[in-house]
Amino acid sequence: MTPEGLFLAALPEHLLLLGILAILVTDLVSDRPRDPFLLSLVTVLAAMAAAIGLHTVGHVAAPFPGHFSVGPEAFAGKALLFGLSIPVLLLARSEHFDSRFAMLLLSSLYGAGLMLSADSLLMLFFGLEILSLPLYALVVLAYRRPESAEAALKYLVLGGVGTAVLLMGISLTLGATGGLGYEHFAAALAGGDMLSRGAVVLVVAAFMLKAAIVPFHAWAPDAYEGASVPATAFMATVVKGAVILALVRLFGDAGAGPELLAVLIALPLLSMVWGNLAAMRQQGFRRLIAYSSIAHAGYLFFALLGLPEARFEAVAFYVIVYGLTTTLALACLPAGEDWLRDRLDSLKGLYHRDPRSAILIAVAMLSLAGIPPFPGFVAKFLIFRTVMESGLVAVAVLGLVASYLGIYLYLRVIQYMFMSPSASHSRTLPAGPVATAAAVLSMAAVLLIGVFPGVVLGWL
Amino acid sequence: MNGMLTILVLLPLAGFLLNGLLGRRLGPAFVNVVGIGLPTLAFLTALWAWRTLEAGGGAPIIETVFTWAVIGEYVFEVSFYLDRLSAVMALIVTGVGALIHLYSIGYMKGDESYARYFAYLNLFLFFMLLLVLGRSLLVLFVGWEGVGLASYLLIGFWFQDVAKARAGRKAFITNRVGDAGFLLGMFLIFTAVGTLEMDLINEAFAGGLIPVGIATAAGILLFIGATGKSAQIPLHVWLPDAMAGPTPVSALIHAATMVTAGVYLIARLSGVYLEAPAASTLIAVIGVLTAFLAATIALVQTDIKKVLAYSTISQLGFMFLALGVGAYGVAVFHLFTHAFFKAALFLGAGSVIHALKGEQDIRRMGGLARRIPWTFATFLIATAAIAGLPPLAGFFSKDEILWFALASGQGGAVWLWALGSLTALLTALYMFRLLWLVFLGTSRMEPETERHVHESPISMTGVLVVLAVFSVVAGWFALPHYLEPLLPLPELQPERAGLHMAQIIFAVMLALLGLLAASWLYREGGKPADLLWQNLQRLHRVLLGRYFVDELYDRGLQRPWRWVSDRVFLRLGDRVLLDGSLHGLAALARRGAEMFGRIQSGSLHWYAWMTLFGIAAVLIWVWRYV
Amino acid sequence: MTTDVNLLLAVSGMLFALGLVGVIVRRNLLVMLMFLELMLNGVLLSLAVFTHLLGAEAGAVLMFLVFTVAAAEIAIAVPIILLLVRSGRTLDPTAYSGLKG
Amino acid sequence: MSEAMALNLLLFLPVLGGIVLLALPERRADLVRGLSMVVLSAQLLLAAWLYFQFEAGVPGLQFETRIPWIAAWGVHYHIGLDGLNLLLVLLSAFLGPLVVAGAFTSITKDVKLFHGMVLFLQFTMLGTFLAQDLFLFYLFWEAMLIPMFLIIGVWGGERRIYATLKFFLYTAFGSILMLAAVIYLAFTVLTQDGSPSFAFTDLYDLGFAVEVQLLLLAAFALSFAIKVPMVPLHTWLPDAHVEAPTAGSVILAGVLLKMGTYGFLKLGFPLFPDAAQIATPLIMTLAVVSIIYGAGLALVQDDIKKIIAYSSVSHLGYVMLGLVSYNLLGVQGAIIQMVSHGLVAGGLFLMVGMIYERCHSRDLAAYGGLAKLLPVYSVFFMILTLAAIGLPTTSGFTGEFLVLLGAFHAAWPQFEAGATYPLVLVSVAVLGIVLGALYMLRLARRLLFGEARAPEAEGGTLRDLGLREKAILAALVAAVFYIGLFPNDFLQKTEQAVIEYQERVWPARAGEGGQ
Amino acid sequence: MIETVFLSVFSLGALTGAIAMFFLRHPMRVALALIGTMLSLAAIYAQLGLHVIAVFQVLIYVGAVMVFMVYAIMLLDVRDRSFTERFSPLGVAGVAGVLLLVAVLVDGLLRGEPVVAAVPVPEDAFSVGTFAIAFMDGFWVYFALAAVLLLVAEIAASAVIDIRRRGLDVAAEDKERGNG
Repeated sequence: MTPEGLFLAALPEHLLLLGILAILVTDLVSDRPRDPFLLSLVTVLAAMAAAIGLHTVGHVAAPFPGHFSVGPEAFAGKALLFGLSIPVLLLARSEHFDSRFAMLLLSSLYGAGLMLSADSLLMLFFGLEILSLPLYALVVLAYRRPESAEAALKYLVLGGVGTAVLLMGISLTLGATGGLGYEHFAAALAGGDMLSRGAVVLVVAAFMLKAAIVPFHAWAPDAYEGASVPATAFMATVVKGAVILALVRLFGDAGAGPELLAVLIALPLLSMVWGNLAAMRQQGFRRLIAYSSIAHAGYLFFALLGLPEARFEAVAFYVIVYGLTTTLALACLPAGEDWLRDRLDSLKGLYHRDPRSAILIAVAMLSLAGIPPFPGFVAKFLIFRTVMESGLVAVAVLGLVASYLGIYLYLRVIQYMFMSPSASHSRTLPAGPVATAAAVLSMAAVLLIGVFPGVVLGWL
Repeated sequence: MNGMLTILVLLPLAGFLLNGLLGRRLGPAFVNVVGIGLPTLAFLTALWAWRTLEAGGGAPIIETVFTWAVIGEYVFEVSFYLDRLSAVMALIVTGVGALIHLYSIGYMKGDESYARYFAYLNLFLFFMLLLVLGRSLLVLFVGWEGVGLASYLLIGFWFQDVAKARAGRKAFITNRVGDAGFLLGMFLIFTAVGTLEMDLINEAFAGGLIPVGIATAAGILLFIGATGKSAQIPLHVWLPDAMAGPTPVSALIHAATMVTAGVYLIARLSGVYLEAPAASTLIAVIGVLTAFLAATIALVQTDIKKVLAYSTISQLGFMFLALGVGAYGVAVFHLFTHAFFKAALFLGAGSVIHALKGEQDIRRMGGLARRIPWTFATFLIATAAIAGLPPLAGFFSKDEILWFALASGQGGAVWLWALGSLTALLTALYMFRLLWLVFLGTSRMEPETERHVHESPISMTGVLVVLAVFSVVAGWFALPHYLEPLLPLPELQPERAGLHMAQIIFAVMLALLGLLAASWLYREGGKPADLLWQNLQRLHRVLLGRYFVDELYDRGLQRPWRWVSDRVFLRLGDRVLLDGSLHGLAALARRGAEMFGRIQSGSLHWYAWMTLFGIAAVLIWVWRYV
Repeated sequence: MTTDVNLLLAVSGMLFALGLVGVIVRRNLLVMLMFLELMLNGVLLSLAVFTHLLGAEAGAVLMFLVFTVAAAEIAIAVPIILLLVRSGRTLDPTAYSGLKG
Repeated sequence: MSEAMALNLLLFLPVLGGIVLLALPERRADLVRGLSMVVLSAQLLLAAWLYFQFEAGVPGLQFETRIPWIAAWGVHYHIGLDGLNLLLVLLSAFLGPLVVAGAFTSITKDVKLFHGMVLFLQFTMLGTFLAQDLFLFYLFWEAMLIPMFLIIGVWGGERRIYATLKFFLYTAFGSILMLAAVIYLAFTVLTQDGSPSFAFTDLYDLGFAVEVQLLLLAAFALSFAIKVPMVPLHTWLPDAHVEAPTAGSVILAGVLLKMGTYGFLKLGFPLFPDAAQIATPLIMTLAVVSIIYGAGLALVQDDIKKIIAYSSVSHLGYVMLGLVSYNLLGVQGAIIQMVSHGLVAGGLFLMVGMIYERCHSRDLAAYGGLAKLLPVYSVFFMILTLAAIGLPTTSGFTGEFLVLLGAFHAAWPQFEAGATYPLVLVSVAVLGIVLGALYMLRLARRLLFGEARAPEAEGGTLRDLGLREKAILAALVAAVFYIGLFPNDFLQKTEQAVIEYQERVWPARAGEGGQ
Repeated sequence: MIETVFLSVFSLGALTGAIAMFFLRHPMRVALALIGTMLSLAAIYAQLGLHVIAVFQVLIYVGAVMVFMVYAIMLLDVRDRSFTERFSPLGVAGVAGVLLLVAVLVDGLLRGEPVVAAVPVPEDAFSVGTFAIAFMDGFWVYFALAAVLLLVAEIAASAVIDIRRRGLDVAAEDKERGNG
C-alpha cells in the first residue's frame, strides 16, 4: 500500500486526528481559552465530506490488510455518524463547550471510524476503547452536580466490565480459531464447539453492554441522566450507532447459529419491553430518552436477525433516523438550568410558550414511536421487514407488539406539551439560537428523509 | 293522462311543504287555504283518476315517476299503479281526508301550532297516497313508514305533555316491530320472485311456480307487518294510546285510513295469500280473536275515544277475518264503510270533547243529546251503522263478513262465524252503551263544564252530516262486486250456500239484541251494568286491564331489554369485561414499569450483578449442551 | 501439555469470574477498580495460553494493547473517583446512588 | 386541468393550505378560519367536479397517478378513484367545510393549531381512501391518528387525556398487527413475483395457503374492526366521541369510522378471499352483535354524545353485514350506508355541539321540550333522527334497506341448502331496526319533547340556530334526502367496482343473484 | 512435568492473591495482593515463552498501573464505611455469582479444547527482539493507535481533573437550587 493509499483510505480519520491536534495545539499555545467550535465543526464537516466523497467515488481499499479496510458501507457508516455529530456539536455549543469537550468528541468519533473499518478484533477492540474512553470524561464534563461523576463512574465500571468481557470473547476466538481476523470470528460463528460459542456470545454480550441491551443496560439510564444534554445526544445516537454498525460489520455475511439466535432474539425483545415500559413513568427527559434508547437498541439488534445483505441498510437507516430524531428532541428542550430543563414537567404547556419547539419535539416523539408519516416508521418497517424476510415471522410480530408498548411514552411527552397547562415553575426559556440551528438542521434532515426515504436508502 | 297520479300524490306534499315552511309566518288564513285546498284538489284529482280508470274499462294505469335504484339486474322504480282497489282507497283517503281537514279548522282553532298541524296532516295524506298508489312493495313501504311517521308526529302533537310524546313513541316502535316482519316478507318475496312490483308478484304466485312454503312464510311475515299497522293482536297496544293525538287525527289516521293499510296490503297481495292457506287461516284466527277481545275491552272503557279505539281494533279484526277466509273484496267493503261511520263517530266524539272543553270521560257526560243535537244525530246514525242495523252501511259489510266466515270455501268455519257473531253482538252493546252514557240519561257533567257546553261550528257539524250521510249510503255500493274482477270472492261451501238469508236475519237480531241490552244496562247512568260487573269482578278487572298485554310487554320485553342493556351490555360487558381488561392491561404495564424502576436501584453493585447474571445466563444458554 | 493448558484456562476463568464478583462484593471503589484489573488479568492469562499454543502474534499484540488500555482506563477512573470523593467524602459506592428509577 | 392532476390537487390542497396557514399570525383567528374554509370549500368543489367526471361502468381506476417513491421497495405514490372510494372521498370533502364552519364559534383556543390539524386530518383521510399502494395506505392510515390525537386531547372535554390515549393506543394496537401483515405481504410479493411491489392490484393476485390467509386477514381485520368499530372492540369509541370537540366527533363519526369498513372492502376481503369466505359467519355474527349491542347500549346512556356514539356501533354493524353479503345489493347498500351514516351521525354530532355551545351540558336529563325553545333546531334534529332510524326517503333507509335485502338475499339460498344460521342472523338484524327506533326516539323524546327546559337558558329562551348553523344543517339534510330519494346516480358509479369486489372475494356468490 | 509443577505453583499463587483480595481490609493490602497475582502471572507468561509479555506485565502493569493505583490509595486514605464494612449489600448474591460464573466458565473452558491444532512455535518467537520486529512489521498501526489512545486518555483525564478545579462551586450552587 502506497502512502497515498494509506492517506486516502483513512482520510476521514486523519482529518479528525488533525482536528484534535489542531485544537490541542491552539489550546496549548494561546493563553486565554479560545472557542474551538468552528475548528471542530470544520473538522467534522471535512471528515464527513471526505467520507461522502470517498463513498461517492466508490473507493475500496485495504491499507492494513486484515486490520483496516474501507468500502462503501464503511464510508457510508462513517459519513452518517459524522453527520449525526454535527447537530450534537451545535447543541453542545450552547452549553459547556470548550476545547476539551471538542477534542473528546472528536476522539470518540475517531474511535467510531476505526470500528467501522475494522477487519480484525484487535482493531475493533481498539476502536471501541478509543470510542469509550472519551465518553467517560464527556459524561462527567458537564459537571454541574455530583450525579455527573456518579454517572461517569457507573459507566466506567460497567464499561470496564464490558471491555473485559469483550476481551474474553476475543481471547476465546483466538483459542477457537487461531486468529483474530474477522474471518476467524466468522469461523467461530459457524463453529459449534464450546470455545466458538463462548467466544461469540461473549463478544455479542460486550456489544450488548455498550449498546445497552437488557440485562446489560443498567448503566445507560444513570449515565444519560447524569450527562449533559449534548453528551446524552452523542451517546444515544453516534455511540449507539457506531457500536451496532460495527457489530453488523463484524457479523459480515455470517448468520447466527441457533443458540446465539435465541440470545439475539430474546434479549433485544426483552430490551424493547423493558425500555418501553420503564420509560413510561420517567420524570426526567434524558432518562426517558435513555430508556427509549434501550428499546431502540433492541430494534437495532433485531436487524442482525436479518439476511446479511439487508442488515447494513436497515441498521444505517435506522441509526440516521433515530439519531436525528433524538437529537431533534434534545435540541428543542427549553433552555434553563439543567435540573429544570430535564424535568418533563417543564414541558407542560410548552406549545403555548414556544410552539415551534413543541411541534418539533412532537415530530421527534412521533418519529421515535414509529408513527407514519415520520421516517421512524420507515426505519422500523425496514428493520422488521429484514427480520421477517429471514423467516422469523413470529419474532417480527413479537417485536412489533413490543414496539407498540413504546407508543404511550412518546404520546405522554406530546400530551404534556399540548394538553397540559403550563407548570407554575416553568422558568425555562426558549432554546437558544445555536440549539435551534441544531434542531432546524435535524428537522430538515428528518423531513427530507421522511419525504424521500428512497433517496437515502438508495445512497446506502 | 300521464302525470295524473303523480300530481295526486304531490298535491298534499306541496301542502306539507308550504305549511311547514311558510305557514307560521303567513298566518292561519294561508294555512287554511293550503291545508284544505290541496287535499280537496287531491280528492278531485282522485275522482278524475277514477273516471279515467273506468273510462279505460278498469285496466290498471301505471305511471313511472323515476328510477330509484338499479342494482345489477334489479330495477327499483318509483311508479304508481291505479286499479279499482287503489282507486277506492285513494278516494277514501282523499275524500275522508279532505273532510277531516275541513273539520280541523274548527277543532284546532287557536292552537299555537296550527300550521304545523296542517302540515303534518298533509304529510300524512302524501304518504298514505304513496301507500295506496305505489306499484311496488318498496313504494308501499315508503308510504307505510311515512304514515307511521305522520302518526307519530300527530300523536305527539302536543309534545309538551310527556304522556302524549310517549304514546307517539309507543306507536312508532310497535309499528316498527311489524315493519321488521314486513321487511322480511318483502325480502323473501324479492328473493323468490326477483321483483317488488306487486302486480308482478301476484302474477308470479298465481303462476304456481313459487313453493307453498315460501308463500306461507312471506304471507305470515307480511301479515306481521299488517298486525302492526292495523293494530291486530299482538301488536294492537299502540292504538288506544294513539288517542292522545288531536281527535280529527284519530278519526283520519287511527280509524279511517292508516290503520286499514294492513287490510289494503293483504288485499293487494291476495295473489300470495291465495297460495298460502295456512297464512290465511292464521289471519282469520287473529282477526276474529282481535275483533272479539277488543270488543270485550271496549265494553268497559270509560274514555270516549278509547271506546272508539277498541271498536276500531275490533272492526279491523272483522276485516282481517274477511281477508283470512279469502273474501278480500268484502274486507275492502268493510274498510270502505267503516271509514265513514268510524270517522263520523270519532269526529262526533271530537265534537263532544270540543263542547265539553276537553272532557273525555264518559262517566262525566250524559244527557248531551239536546245540548248538541247535530252531533247527537250524526253520532246516532254512525252508531247504528257500526252496530249493523239495516239498511245502514255497517249492516251490509259486516253481514257479508260473517257470511263468508261461515260459508267461504277458503277456510270458512262455524267457530269463526260464531265468534264473529258474538263480537257483532258485543259491538252493538258497547256502541249503544257509549251512546247512552254520553247523550242520553241525565247529565253527570261538572257544573263548570256544563255551563260551557255548546254545539260545534258549522265546519265541524257540516262534516259530521256528510259523513253520516255516507254512513247510511256507503253500504249500498256493491263494492265487492265492483272489485270482483280484481279480487274474486271465494267459492262457497256447497252445504252452507243456502244459509245466507238466515244469517242476515240472525245478524240483525244480534244488533237489536245489543241495542236492547245496552238500553237496559245503561239507563240511569249505567247502574244496572255496575251491578252486573260487581258480580263479575274478576272479569271486569281483566277487561279494565285490557288483558294486561301492556304489562306483559313491559315486564316481558321492555324491562328485560333495558336490564340486559344496562346490566349485561353496559356494566358487565363494556365496563367490566372490555374496559376492565383494558385497564387491567394498563395496570399491568404500570406495574411492570414500577418493577423495572425498582430494579434500576442506583446501586453500582447491583448493576454489576445484573451484568454478571446476564453473562452467566447467555453462557449457560449457549453451552447448555454439547 | 493438555493438562497445563486446561489448568491455566481454568485459572484464567476463575480469575475472570473472581474479578467480576469482586466488583459486586467489595465496598470500596478503589478495590473495585482493582478487581476490574483482575478480570483483565484473567483474560490476559487465557490469551497467553492461546498465544503460546498457537504461536499467534496477534494474541501477543492484543496483550500488549490490553496493558495500554488498562493504564488508560485507570488514568481516567482515578480522577473520576477523586471527583466523587471530593463531594461525597466516601469511597463507598452505595453512597452514590442518587441516579435511579 | 387533467383529471389526474385534479385528483392530486384534491389530495394536496389541505397541505398547501396548511403551509399558508403556518405563515398566518396566531392572533388572526378569523384569517385562519377563513383560509381553512376556503381551502376545504375548494376541495369540495374539486371533489364534486371529479365526481361528475367519474365515468360509471369503467373497470379499474380512474384519474390514476403512479410515481415511484421508494424505488428499492417498489413503493409508489399511487392514487386513483374507483367506485369504492369515490363516495367516501366525496363525503370527506363534503364534511370538511361543514366541520370548519361548525367550529367557527366553538373553537377559540389555539385556533391555528386546530385548523392545521383539521387540514392535516383531511389530508390523511383522503390519502387513506385514495391510496392504491399498501405502503402509502398504511402511511395515511396511521398518520391519521396524530391530528385526531391532538384534536381530542387539546380541545376535548374533561377526560380528554384518557379518551385520546385510549383512542390512539387502541387503534395503534390494531395497526401494529396490520403492519406485521403488510410486511409479510411485501416480502411475499418479492419472493413470488421477483420484484417488490405494494400495489393493491399486485397484492390481490397473491395466492396464499388458507391458513396463512386466515392469519393475515385476522391481522388486517383486527385493525379495521377496531376502527369500524365492531363489538367487542368498540369501547374506545364512546369515550373518544364524548370527549372530542364537536369537530372531532363529526370527523370521527363521519369519516374515520368508514376507514375501517373501507379497509375491509378494499383490502381485507379482496386480499384474502378464501379466509374471508371462511370468516364470513364470524364477521356476520359480530356485525349483528354490534347492531344489537350498540342499540342496547345507546338505550341506557344519558349522555347525548354517547347515545350517538353507540348508535354508530350499531349502524356500522349494518355496513359490515352488507359487506359480507358479497352481492351487489348488500355491498352497494353498505357503501350507501357508510355515506349515510357519515352524514347523519356527523350531523347529529354537529347538532349536539350546537346545543352544547348554548347550554354547556350533554346530559339528556337536563333537557326537555327543545321543540318549544328551539323550533328550527328541533326540525333539523328530528330529520336527522329519522334518518338515523332509517325512515324511507332518507339516506338511512336506502342504506339499511339495501344492506338487509342483500344480506337476506345471500342468506336465503344457504337456508334452502340447510344452513339456518345466516338467515337467523339476518332476521335478528332486521329486528335491529326496532331497537334503533327505540333509542333514537328516546333521545328525541327526551330532548325535544316534554316540558321545555334547558340548562343556562335564562327565562326559558335560547337563541335558535343562526344563519351559519342553518346553512350547515341544510346542506346535510339536503344530502340526506338526496341519497334517500335519488341514490341511483351514486349506485351506478359504484357498481363496477362492487362487481369487481365480489368477483374477487366470492365469485360463486356473485353468480347467485344480485348481479 | 517440571513445567506443570511450575505452572501449578504460580497458578496457585495467582489464585491465592485473587482470593486474598476479597478478604483484605485495607486497599493497600488489596493492591499488594493484586500485585502478587500479577507477578505470578508474569512468571507463568515467562514459562510459556512469552518473554516480552512477561516483561511488559511487570513493567507496565506492576510498574505503572499499580503504582498509580497505590498513589491514589494513599491520596484517598478514607477510612469510612467502605473500610469497616468490606462487603457490599450484595455479598451473598455475589458469592452465588462466584459459584455460578466460576462453574460455568471453568466448565466451559475446560471442555472447550481449541479446535485449531497447536502449531510448533519457534522457541524465541516471543523474545523481545523477535516480537518487536514482528510487531513493527505487521502491527505497527496499533502502535500508532496506542499513542492516540494514550493521548485521548490524557486529554480525558486532564479534563476530569480540570473539572475538580472549577466545578465544585457550580455544583454546590446547583445543589442548593435543586433542593430549594
